[in-house]
Amino acid sequence: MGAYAVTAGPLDPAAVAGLVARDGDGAVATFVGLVRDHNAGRRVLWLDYEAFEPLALKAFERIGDEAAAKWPDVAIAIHHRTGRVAIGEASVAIAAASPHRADAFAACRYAIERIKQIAPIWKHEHFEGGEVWIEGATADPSDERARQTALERACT
Amino acid sequence: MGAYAVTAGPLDPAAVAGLVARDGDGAVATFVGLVRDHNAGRRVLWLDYEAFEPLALKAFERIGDEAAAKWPDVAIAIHHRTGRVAIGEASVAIAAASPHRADAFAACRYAIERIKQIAPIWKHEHFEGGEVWIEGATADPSDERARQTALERACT
Amino acid sequence: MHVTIRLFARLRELAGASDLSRQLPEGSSARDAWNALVAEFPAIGDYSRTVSCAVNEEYARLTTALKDGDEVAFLPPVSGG
Amino acid sequence: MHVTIRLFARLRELAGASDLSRQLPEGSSARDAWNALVAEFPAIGDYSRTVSCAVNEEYARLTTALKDGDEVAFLPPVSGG
Repeated sequence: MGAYAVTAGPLDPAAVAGLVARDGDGAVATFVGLVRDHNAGRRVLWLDYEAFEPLALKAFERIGDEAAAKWPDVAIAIHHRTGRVAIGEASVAIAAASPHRADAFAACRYAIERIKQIAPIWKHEHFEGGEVWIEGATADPSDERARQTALERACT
Repeated sequence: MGAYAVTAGPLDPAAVAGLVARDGDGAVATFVGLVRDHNAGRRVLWLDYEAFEPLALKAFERIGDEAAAKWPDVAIAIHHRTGRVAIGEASVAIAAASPHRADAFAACRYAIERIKQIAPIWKHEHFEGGEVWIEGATADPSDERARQTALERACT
Repeated sequence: MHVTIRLFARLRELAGASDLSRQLPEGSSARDAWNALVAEFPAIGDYSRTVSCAVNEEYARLTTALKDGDEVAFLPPVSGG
Repeated sequence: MHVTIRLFARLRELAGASDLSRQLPEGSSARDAWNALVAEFPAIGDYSRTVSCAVNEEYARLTTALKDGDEVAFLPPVSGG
């Protein structure tokens, strides 16, 4: 798989990290999102992820480009899972490599914040006693205020 | 290997991440330090890492305790390599798991900053034309100003 | 003109379809397509303030004018990660 | 009293030894042990302001009083990670 992927199979965070590191890099920061056994007081059984795949891939690419504009030495990879994901399994894996650790951490955090803002992906939570579609942000890649929030959370 | 390790063999970042995640965790942030092919204008050939192993393990434990005091829901693991490490290989692998991503990122960043401040480990850089011991911080775990710097870099 | 409409997640469930073919007057915008959809499936009306859209697999504004053959996707608030 | 001295990294190379056994006067501090070492190996004197120490595998201040049988480690500035 390439740097950006949406896949129904299990994610391999180590493989995602392996996609980004070059010989000049001293730091790889990764983020793995896991399905938790609880959410908002509910006992979660599993999540079903749905994606608008071609647009999700473009969103990841856009996030990578945004990161490259901000941190020119950083290389990023993003893999997101779809379909049923069990408790403890990875729903998303992000890796950011850079000569220096500050940029790797910042770009990795930025990427997960932006994914939550603009990736056309939805989680359908199945909990003890029911199910609910989780709805977060209205996806708008051109919303500069949202982008600013992501940059702030990336600690820049 | 346990959560804290100093080892002469290759590091396995995925295994380090596997040590920390529990069913209530939604986020695992990892940091892997890689040997770069250049440093301060020199073409690096390899690094030799030397550690005062029993004290290094205690330093990792201390760092884990400091992180647990600051972020009670975070679990941390730290593995550091010793001996000869080639370009592109991992010298250190850190994982921080938490129900929420902000704490996982912060604790992971805090850990690498503290390792650089207080872990009794030294890198002996072999570069094209010579070798040099890299010397960073005077190790002083009780230096509160250094700890403050680490917290600031962790974006807290 | 003829457009394909794609719906995701809870919008898909409320409308009971993930793909729809609809005729729209020439010059319709994505918002016009949305409003026609709300008339057809009133249950999705709650999303009028929060829906995003993509035209031909690119994010677009609701004011975007549609052309014959376009695919317009309506996206409820996202929750990836 | 008798103490074991451990040296690391460049200190080890400058002194040409990683482990040393030395007799020190009763009541000596880690700093006294260091100063005796500097007298013996003048090349390490540059580290007097930046050296850290550990006594019996725990970080300690240079003012720490040593006891017979203690192990004192002298650590140049660290560079792990």
